This record gives sequence, structure tokens and C-alpha cells, in this order.
Amino acid sequence: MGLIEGRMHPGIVTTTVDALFNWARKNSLWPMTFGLACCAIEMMASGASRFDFDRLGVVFRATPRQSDVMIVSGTVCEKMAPVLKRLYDQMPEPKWVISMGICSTAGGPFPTYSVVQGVDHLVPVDVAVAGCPPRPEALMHAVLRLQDKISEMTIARSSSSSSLHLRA
Amino acid sequence: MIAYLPVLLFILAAIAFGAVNLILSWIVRPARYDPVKMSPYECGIETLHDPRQRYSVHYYLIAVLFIVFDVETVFLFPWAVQYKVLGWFGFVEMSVFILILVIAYLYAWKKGALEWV
Amino acid sequence: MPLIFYMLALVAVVSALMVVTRPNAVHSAMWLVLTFFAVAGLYILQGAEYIAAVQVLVYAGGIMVLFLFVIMLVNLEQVDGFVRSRMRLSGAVVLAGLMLVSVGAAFRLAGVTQVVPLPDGGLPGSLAGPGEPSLAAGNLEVVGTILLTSYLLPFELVSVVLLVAVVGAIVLARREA
Amino acid sequence: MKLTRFIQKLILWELLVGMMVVIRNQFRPKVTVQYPKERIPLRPRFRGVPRLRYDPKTMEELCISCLLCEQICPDDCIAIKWEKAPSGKGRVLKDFIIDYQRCCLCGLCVDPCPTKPLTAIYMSHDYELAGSDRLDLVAGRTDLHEGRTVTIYDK
Amino acid sequence: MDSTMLAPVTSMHYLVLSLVLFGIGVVGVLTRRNAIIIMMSIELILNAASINFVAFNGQIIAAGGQNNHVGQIFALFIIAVAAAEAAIGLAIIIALMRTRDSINVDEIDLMKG
Amino acid sequence: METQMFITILISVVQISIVLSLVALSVPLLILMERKVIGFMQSRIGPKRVGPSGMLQTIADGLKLLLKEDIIPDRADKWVFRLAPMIVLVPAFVAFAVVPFSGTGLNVFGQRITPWVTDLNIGILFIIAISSVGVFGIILGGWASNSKYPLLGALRSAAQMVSYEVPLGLALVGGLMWAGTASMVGIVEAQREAHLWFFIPQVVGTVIYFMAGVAETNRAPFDLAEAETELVSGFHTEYSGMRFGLYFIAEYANMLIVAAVATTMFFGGWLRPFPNVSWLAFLDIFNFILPGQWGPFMSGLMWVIIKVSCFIFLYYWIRATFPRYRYDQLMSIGWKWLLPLALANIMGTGALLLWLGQTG
Amino acid sequence: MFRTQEMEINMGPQHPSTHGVLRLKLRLDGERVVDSWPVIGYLHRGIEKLSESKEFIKITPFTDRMDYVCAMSGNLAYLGAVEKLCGIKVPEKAAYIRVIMVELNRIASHLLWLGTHALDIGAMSIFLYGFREREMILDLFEAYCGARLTYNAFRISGVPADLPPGWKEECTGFLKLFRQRHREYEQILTANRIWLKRTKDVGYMDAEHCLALSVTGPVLRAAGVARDLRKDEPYAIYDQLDFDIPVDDGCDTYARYIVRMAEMLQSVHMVEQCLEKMPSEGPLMGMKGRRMKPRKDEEIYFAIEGPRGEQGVYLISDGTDRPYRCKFRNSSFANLQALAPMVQGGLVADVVAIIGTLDIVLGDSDR
Repeated sequence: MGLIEGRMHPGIVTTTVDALFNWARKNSLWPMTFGLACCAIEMMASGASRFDFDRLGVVFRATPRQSDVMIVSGTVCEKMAPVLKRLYDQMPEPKWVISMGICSTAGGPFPTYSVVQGVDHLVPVDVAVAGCPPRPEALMHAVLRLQDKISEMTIARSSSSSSLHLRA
Repeated sequence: MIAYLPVLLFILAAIAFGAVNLILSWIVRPARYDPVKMSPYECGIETLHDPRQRYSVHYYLIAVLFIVFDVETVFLFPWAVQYKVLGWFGFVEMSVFILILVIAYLYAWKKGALEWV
Repeated sequence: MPLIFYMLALVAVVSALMVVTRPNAVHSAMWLVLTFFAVAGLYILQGAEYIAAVQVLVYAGGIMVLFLFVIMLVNLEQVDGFVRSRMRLSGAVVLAGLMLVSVGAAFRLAGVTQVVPLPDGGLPGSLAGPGEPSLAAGNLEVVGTILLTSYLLPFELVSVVLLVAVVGAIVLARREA
Repeated sequence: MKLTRFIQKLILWELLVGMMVVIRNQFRPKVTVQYPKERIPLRPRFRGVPRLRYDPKTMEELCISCLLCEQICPDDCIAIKWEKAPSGKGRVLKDFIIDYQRCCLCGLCVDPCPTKPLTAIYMSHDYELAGSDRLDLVAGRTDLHEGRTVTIYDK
Repeated sequence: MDSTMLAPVTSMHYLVLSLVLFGIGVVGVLTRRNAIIIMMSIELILNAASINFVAFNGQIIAAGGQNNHVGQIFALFIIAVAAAEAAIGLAIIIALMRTRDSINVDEIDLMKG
Repeated sequence: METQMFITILISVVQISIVLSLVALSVPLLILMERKVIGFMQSRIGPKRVGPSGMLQTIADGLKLLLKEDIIPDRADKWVFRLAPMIVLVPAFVAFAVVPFSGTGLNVFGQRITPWVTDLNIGILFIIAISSVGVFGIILGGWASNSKYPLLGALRSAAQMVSYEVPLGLALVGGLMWAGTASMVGIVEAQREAHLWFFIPQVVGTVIYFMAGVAETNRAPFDLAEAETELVSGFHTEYSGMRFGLYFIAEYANMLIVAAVATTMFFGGWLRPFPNVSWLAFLDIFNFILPGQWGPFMSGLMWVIIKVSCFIFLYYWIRATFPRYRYDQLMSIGWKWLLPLALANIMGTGALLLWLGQTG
Repeated sequence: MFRTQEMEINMGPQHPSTHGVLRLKLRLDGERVVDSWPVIGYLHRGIEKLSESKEFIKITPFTDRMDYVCAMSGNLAYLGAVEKLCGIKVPEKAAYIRVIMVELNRIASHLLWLGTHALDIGAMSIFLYGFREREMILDLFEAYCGARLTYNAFRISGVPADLPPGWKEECTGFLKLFRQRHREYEQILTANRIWLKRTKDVGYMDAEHCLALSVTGPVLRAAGVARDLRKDEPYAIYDQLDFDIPVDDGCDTYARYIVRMAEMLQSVHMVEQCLEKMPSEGPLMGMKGRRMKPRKDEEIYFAIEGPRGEQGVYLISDGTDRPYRCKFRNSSFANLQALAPMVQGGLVADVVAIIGTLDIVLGDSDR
């Protein structure tokens, strides 16, 4: 546990501090470059000139150590599952997961022996996006949703419903 | 050497800058221990071998050449500053100095110390 | 200014002690860098700015990089604990102590008792505003001139020594095993 | 000729040409569409998630529960509940569920839809599909007619 | 603050410091088995010598030899030679490592073969 | 005496705080500008949504890094791991101690405040010496992580930095021969007296210096140490949170230092173009706008900022355009091209000075 | 020579330049690659098995998701196989539309290759320029079939819809612009000394080895073999088009770059011809109804020239409306076999360049 996190009663101080912290957190979401399948191409397109993720402060980082959000973009296969879990574990707190596309959300069109039927079996998903693949705008929309979710984080003691971890 | 006092202060200030940042971060950041999180990263695969192994001797040779030329650079600085005073004399003596080192350089080149791998 | 001297001396001695006591060679190397910095500071205190810069540039920035490379190159599990035997350690300490005493005695005998305060030791006397070179000619220029005129031969010989170093290093390191 | 080559190589000519291309792009209009504020106009044929529609004139259910879409769906994401119409002829739609968690937006379901001139099922232009839970992505009959409720950002 | 702390620094101070560093270096050379750390101790000893040279040079200047920087020149040469020494010494360590697979000076006993 | 001493120290402290905060604040600005400029070059607009047209983007990034968990891997050498970013950061900052930001100082409360923290007799040498320590932070950071990619990155990076330090130093020697002093202020003064920027006789030196500088700061096309596509993030792969932030800050501070030294050494520091052509005096616009001592001070500052910005822009431009060299190619450029060229430049400069009869 | 310990390092599955989830185990001696083992299967989705339980028409969306970078070619290869199996004739207009789409998709795919390949080597802007132009193609696709990446644009026996109004003009405009932009890419890269240094003599593989490993597509053509199914075994309407097969005998990464760059121009040329020659009227589907009646125990193989090489589909029918066996011969899997011999003896940085030059799509090779 951090030094101040969860040690204070909710109040004017925590609200102000939360506002500042959450502003920073939500405006600087660095996803990991972690492309799995088709959606990865749309994820790349989101970073490209037409959609320009950089506008939202989203910069792709190559290592999990420096990323805040994991965009699971594509089919998660059984063989990939432990890798994905490990990468998620290696990200520093606070961290979030966007499940991009139906493959990662629910296995999508592949109800087969080799596909994990939803990445939420492995890691806690914060925002799930449908679409196969979702348009880059849809991914941006998901990021905006995630930003909304981050705005509700708090350092106060009473863990509000959207503190760091909801579901394991 | 009063001119160096600000340098000392500057060093202290720079250390303070870094330290303040780290301490601030220490206060506000969360920390959750997790053995997997603390394991080394290798593209999501569990590492099997100890990474601290022996590395190519090339790094050493490059460093040797660096030291030699570092010393040369260091000797060139007072020479360069005084060059306008030294004139022809300085030119000749530094030519000899550089020439001898160029021999070392050519030797290293010939022996392939500059070829990478 | 004496205060700064004592500070630097303390840093030098402590970090030197760390150099010889750390089991991990990389840690030793780091402490050695600190020693070099402290010694460079001492040089500056005496007005030897050029030597101080050379100390940092060559020793700290050059030789220690070489050391680090070799440590990584050789990469042994920490080969030793500190001492092989208490006797050996005490022997070494006694020897060093004896040496210290004897050199001190030598100073006495040689009559180096008339120690003069060093030029920049007493700071307020030589106070100069920032921006104004505190030495009339500048240490770099003076040393450079002497080096390139009076000490011409050793200067050229340095390049020969360096040449030999390169040749030797390549021959030793690249020989087929 | 050889000399020109040499000089070009010496002054890093081809690198400069490349740098000029880049700087030229600096002054071109930007292609970025600032998403939440501006939106790329979608093409008429764009395939968002499938939805149902009413008859625009009578506002009645168009779907006749023929199950053709359910059959052709490669992901089996359509589920239709129906019962015999009280009149005995035809079927009455009870519920229509499309699981957006599975739908791969292929548009195959629209092809066989027999209602004319408008197909009962159609590929909508909805693309903002994020949900905080994967179960948010299951669309029932109301959702299919009126569209899922999603937060729309516009600034 | 102790009044001796404010007494002007004389070359004696430097000599004592240099002696201490020298002693530490000697202890290092004698007690360590890791050849690399022994090399580092040798660097310490060389540094101690340089301090001496510069300190004596300071004494010369204080005695009125304004432009006599012979001590600093010596320190300069010591550094240059130290660079060469480090290069060769470490090359020897590498060579030893290659032939003996060890840099423990106790195990490297060439005369005994 | 004591009060004089106290005032001197006080002035230094003020100068240091100003310079340090200037540098610390310009780093977020540099990062923002990099994203903006490179964005524009790539037909996009870069950060736009945080604060007025994205101005606060890097502030948010910094604050976020502050709020991130700091991971120290179990197998890492904990203290070295903690220390390494500081070793990179401190030299990067301290080098600014000798950078002159303008030509004329200010008189405040009867005290002369110079626009540089200190002017050392060995100025350039000081910068090189101090920067040469930065390599430890990288090599130790990679080593302490005890992970393969950082270790590879650190070794690469350390070898690269030491290799390019030589041409970097040698390229400056040519300029020093023209200047006849190693003091940063003295070099600019020498350019004023010589009526020319040393860029003109030292074109080769400038190019070598800039190339070596790019390599020293690990920037494209020599950014092999953190070559994302090869070594993930190079030596700082295992670093997270503020420690990574410190590496980041140090990188940009180093860029600034390289640009500032180039400005001082080759582009006349605070001097306007053609400092001897009197009708160009109008270029020092602040001389006419601001009264008294502020005029020349601001003009000088303006020129320094403009020149440094041009260099930084060049950094970005090159980064946006070029592919990355391979490791062996990088080393061979450094050793087989830049080094001989720098030596030849020195000898050529020597010969030129003799021919011009500029020697005593 | 002082022997360095060889280090085993994992590149991928999460690595910025392994183009998806390829895992490459490398054994390094310093920076040199001593040995390498590509590990695939991180994206194995069981498409072939899944196909056996689906009707022919339902398999088309899966072909989109195998080689997702050129889904049109995937569609065409599969539908061509089905049509061959059932003996269905595709109307001429539909064939033209298919060729236009496939060739545009080839440009889009090559643009993605160019972007990612250049990004791997470190050229940053070209990646974004490539994507910028690719977006225009995606717009054309979206206007035609409504999707940006996984098109499902064709149906068995034809295409579901005619080109929308204004599409031809938009396409012509794009092609004109693209020729100009193509020149810009060349200005940035083709003569660039860094690019040359990074690509020349990197990933060398001559024709003999390529053929032995059944490598196809631009990689093979860059080894001097003018093998192109569009010329050798024309399908659709390729025999009516006038185009060249770009060939280079450099056998290295640079030659592949040259070949692909030239192919983009050829595709532009082809699309222009198609737009001109395409009949304005005519049926779009060659078959009424939806029931498939393939002959029993029929085995067919049909291949087209995809952007990455031979893209083949092997179908066995048991007379029902589902395939008995559906096997995809995908170019990425075959080309991936060339990876290990190519990186042998190269440097780590070359590995990245070689993965880029092979232009593999993991969905394609793992299926």
C-alpha cells in the first residue's frame, strides 16, 4: 500500500487531491504495444494520423513497466493466456484493461478449443468494446469511457466502488 | 576557487531535485507487492537463464580505445587553448602526438577491434 | 573552505574504505567513482582545475567504464568475501599502519614541518566574484604551456605509452584461447 | 556525372531530400479528425452493429420471425423467440436478442432478410460500443430498435 | 564548531589524507582476492600519490613559485599512465579469466603451474 | 568579508534556482513540442485535449509518472537500481552551471548578477567531464535490472556513448583553437572579437559535433540504446514510475546541453548574426523595447533561446525522418568516420590558423 | 577470441516489432544471432476445424480474419475455391469488382508492410504516411462494403452490390494522389544511405532456398523468380489486364522493398485499367438462391496471388453444404520458414528488419 492511499477520510482534501491525481492519470494513459490480431491493426490505425491517439495523451509504450493500460486487441488463445496474464501482472499500479473487440471480450466468432472465451477470465476488464474490429473511434470512445471511470478513483479510505480493483 | 562553489551548490541542488521528485513519488504512489510483478520482464515469457552472463570482449576493446582517445582529447584541450601562442612549435609537437596515436588506431583497426562482431 | 576540505576528505576516505570492503565488484566500482569525485574536488580546492577535470573525465568517465565492462565481461559470482583470514587482514592493517607511521616519521626527519597554508585554502583572502577567473592566467593555460614546452618529451612519451596500451590490450584480449 | 554523385553523397543530398519531404508534410493540411468533437462522416453502406427497425410508415414490427438471419449468422449471435400468431398465419416476434459480444459485423444476416423493400434487420451506423461490462453488450429487442444507450462524448 | 576545523588547510592535511588513502589501497590489495578489486585498490594508491603531487605543488605556489605547476604535470602523467595501466591490467585479467576461468588471485599461481 | 561571502552564495543560490527551474520547466515543454512538431510533420496534430490545446499534456504525464507504482524487480540490485537514474540526472543538470544564457548581466540591489551560474576557466572541459559520468547511470541501470533486454541495451548504450564521446570532444578542439580559451563566456567573446561565428571555419567540426551529440543523447537515428523495435525500451525497460521519469528528464536535459554547447561554441552564443555588421543591430529588438540593462540581457537571452530551439528542432526533424542505424554501423561511423575526420579537422584547423598568421 | 557465453533471449510474443504474437527464441553471441527458433501458435484460433462445422457461406467471415491485412484476397481465394468446387461461373462485372478490391487491398497491405517495416527500422514518419494513404483505401472499402478491415465483401458466385455512385471518381482521385505519394516514400527511403545500410545484404535468401522452403510472393520475386499466379495461372480477369511482374535479383531485404514498391504501382495501373474496362451493366451474382450443391468427394485446390504470396484453399466436399475438410495454404506460414535461415548470423537489429521484410501476419500463419 502506498503511504497516503486509503489512509484518509473522505473530505475536502481528498476530493481536491483526487481531482488532481485523476486528472493526471486519465490524461496520460499509456497503453502497452500489445497487438494480438486483427484489432491490433485498427489499434495501429488509431495511433496513426487520421485518428491520432496522441491527442488524448495516449502514447504507446513498449514495456509493461511504463504502461498504464493494456489494450487487449484481438483473440486471446490458450497459449497466449499465461503470457497476457504475466504482462498484466508486470504492469505497475494503477493499471487498467480495455478489451478491444469481440474476440478478447468473449471469444468472438471463435468458440473453439484454443480460444479463451473472454479475457475477463484472466484479467479484470474495465471497458469492453464490441465490434470486429471496432472502428478506431470506438477504441477512442472506450478510452474516454475509461477516463470517466478513472475520474471516480479516490485516495480516501472508504473504497468507492471504482477504486483500483473491482473484479479479480 | 570560489568559481566552483556554485558548481558544488548546483550539484546539491540537482540531487535535491531528483530526491524531492522521488520522495514525492514515494508518498503518493501505490505499492502492491506481487512476485510475478517483480520478476524480470522478457516479452511475457518467464526467464530461464540468468542474464548476467559474459559479454563480448569487444565492449572491452572499445573501452580501451575510448580511454586512449579520451586521454588524447584531454591533452589536446590545453594545447588547443594555447595553440595561438605555441604556433608552429605546437603544430609539430601535436602532429607527432596525434601521429603516434593514429598508429595505435590503425593497429586496432587492422586487428579488427573496430569491427563489431 | 577548511570545512569543504574536511567534507571531501571524509567522503574520499569513507568511499575508499567502501571500495575495499564491498563484496560486489560493481558496488566497489561505484564507490571508487565517488572517491575520484572527492579527489577531484580536492584538486579544485588547490586550484588545480585542469587536473580535476582530467580526473573526472579520464578516471571517472573512462577508466571506471572500462572496469565496469570488464566486471560484466568476466561476470563471476562474487568471488570473495572480504578477508581470507583474520590474520591476513590484521597483517594488512598493521602493515598499512606501520607505513603510515614511517612516512610520518620520514616527514619529521626531512623537516617538512614548516607547512604553509595553501593558496586557496584560506578562502576569503582570494575572494573573487563569480565570472572572474580567479587565477590570473587560468590553470588550463598555464598547465598547458608548461606541459607543451618544459615537459615536451614526457608528453610525447604519453602517446607512446598509450600506443603500447592499445597494442597490449588487443594482443592480450584477442589471443585465441 | 560521377562528380555530381560524389558531391551529392558528400553533402548528404538524399538525406536532405527525405527531410524536405517531411517538412513539406508539415505544411500540408492535417488529416486528423478530432474524434469526440468531429466525426468522420460514415459511408451509407457502413456496417455497424446490426439492429432492427420498425416499418417507417406504420411503426410496426417489420421482423416476421422467419429465422433466416439466425440460421445464416456464422457466429450464432442471434436468438429469436417467437410464437404462432393468434390468427394462425405467420409468427409473432416475442424477443430478439443479438449478442454483440459475438457479432462479427459481417452483414450476412441482412442478405436473406425477406421483408421488402426495407429489411427488418439492418447494419446500423452505431460504432460506439464500449461497455463497462461484457454483459452490457447483449442487446435485447428494445436495444435493437432504439439503439443501446451509450455515453456520447462530444467535446 | 571545533576551532581546528577552521584552521587553514595546509599541505600536511593533504599528505595525511593521501597516506590514509594509500593505506586503504594497500589493505585492499593485500586482503582482496578478486583481481578486479585489487586493480581498483591500485587505482586508489595512484590517486593517493596524485594528491601528494598536487599538494606539494600547492606548497610551491604558496612559497612564491606562481607558475610552477610541476606537481600538477606529474599528476596528469599519473592519470595518463593509470589509464594505460588499467587497460593492460584488465587485459591481463581477461587473459587470466580465459586461461584459468578464474580471477581469484589465490588460484592464479602461475609459478606453480 | 563574511557578508560579502554570504551575498555571493545567495546570488549563486538565486541563479541556480532560476537555471534549474528553467531547465526543469523546459523539459516538459521540449517533450510537448516534440510531440507537436513531429505530429505536424506526420499530418496529425499531437496532444490537443489536455489543457488549452494540449499545453498541459506533459504536466499530466509527469504527474502520472509520479503517481505510478515504482517497481524494483526482486532480482535487481536494489540500491544500484534506485541510484542509477540519479546518476544520469545530476550530470545532465550540473552541466548547465557553465552555460551562458545571455551576454550582459543585471545589476540588482547593487549586486551584479551574471546570466550564467559560474564561468569556469575550463568551461567546455567541465561539461564534457561531467557528462562523461552520465554513462554510469545507463550502464548501472541496465545492469542492476538483471534482465536481458536492459542489460543488452545498457551495454550497447554505454559502448555507444563512450565511442561518441571521443569525436564529440575532438570536434570541440577545433573551435577551441580558434577561441583560445575554454571558458564558455570567453568563447563567445572570442567570436565577437573574431567577427565571426566559429561555425564558418568549423563546418566540419560542427557537423561532427552535432552527429556525436545526437549519438551521445541516444536520439534517432542513433537511438539504439532504447530502440523500441529491437530491445523493447533498452536500458530502462524495467524502470517504471518516477525513476523512468528521471531518465526521461535527463535525456531531454542532455539534448539541451548539446544544443547549448553547440550554440556557444559554434553559433556565437548570445551574439546576433553577423555581430560586426552594425546595420543589423535592429535584430537585437529588445535593446529598443526594454530600458537599460534589461535590453541587452533579453536580446542575448532571445538569441540563445532561438539558436537552441533551432538545434532542438533539427533533433526532432531528424528523428521524424530517418531510419535507425544498426549497432555495428553506428560504431563504425563513430570510429571509422567521425574520429579520423575530427582529427583531420584539428590538423586542418591548425594549418589554417598558421596560414592565416593567427598564431603568435 | 574470448568466448562469450551465448545468451538465450525471447523476442515476443509481446514485442513491438514481432508483428503480432510471433515469439522468436534467439541465441545470441553478443549481438550476433547464432540460432533462432520461431515459436508460433499464439494466435491459433482453430479456424480450419471450425470451418468444417459451417456452411460454405458462413466461412467467408473467417477468411477475413486469417490474413486480416488483406482480407479481400482471403475472401477471393476462398470463394474462388468454393466456386471451383461447385462449378459456378462468376459474372464479368463481379470479377472486375473483385479484382479492383483485391488490388486496392494489395496496395493497402503493402502500405502497412512499408509502414511497419520502416518503423521497425526506425523511420517513423513513413509509417504514418503509409497509414494516412491506407486510410483513403479503407474509406473506399467502407464506401463499397461497409467495413474497414474485415470486409466480407464478396459472396459465392459474385459480389453483393455494385460500386456505389461516385466511387469510381473517388478511386481515380485516390490513385492519382497515390502515385504522387508513392514518389515521396521513395524520396525518403530508396536512396537513403541509412535505409540502404540497414536493408542491403540483410536477410539474404536466393531463389533455390526460397523454392526449397516454398516461399512465395514478393520474397520469391525479389530472389529473381518471376512467379506470380496472376500471370502464371490467371484467375478472375487478370488475363485481360496489362501488367508487369516486378522482379529483382538482389535476394535481400532491399530487393524485397524494391519489388513491393513496384508492385504497388502495378496495382495502381491494374485498378485504373479495371475501372476503365469494367462493364457498366451486367449481373453481379452468378447463382440464384443460397443452396450449395457441390459434387461428392470432390477435392480441389485453388490459389491466388495474395500480397504475401500464394494464398491457396484446399477443399474436400462430402456433398453436403459444409466442407468435409477446409485447409488454407497461407503464405505467411510458408514465408515464416525462411525466417530462421535468414536471421542466422545476422545481428539483433537485422532480425527486426527481416521480420518486417517477410511481412508475416500471424493470424495467417497460425489460423
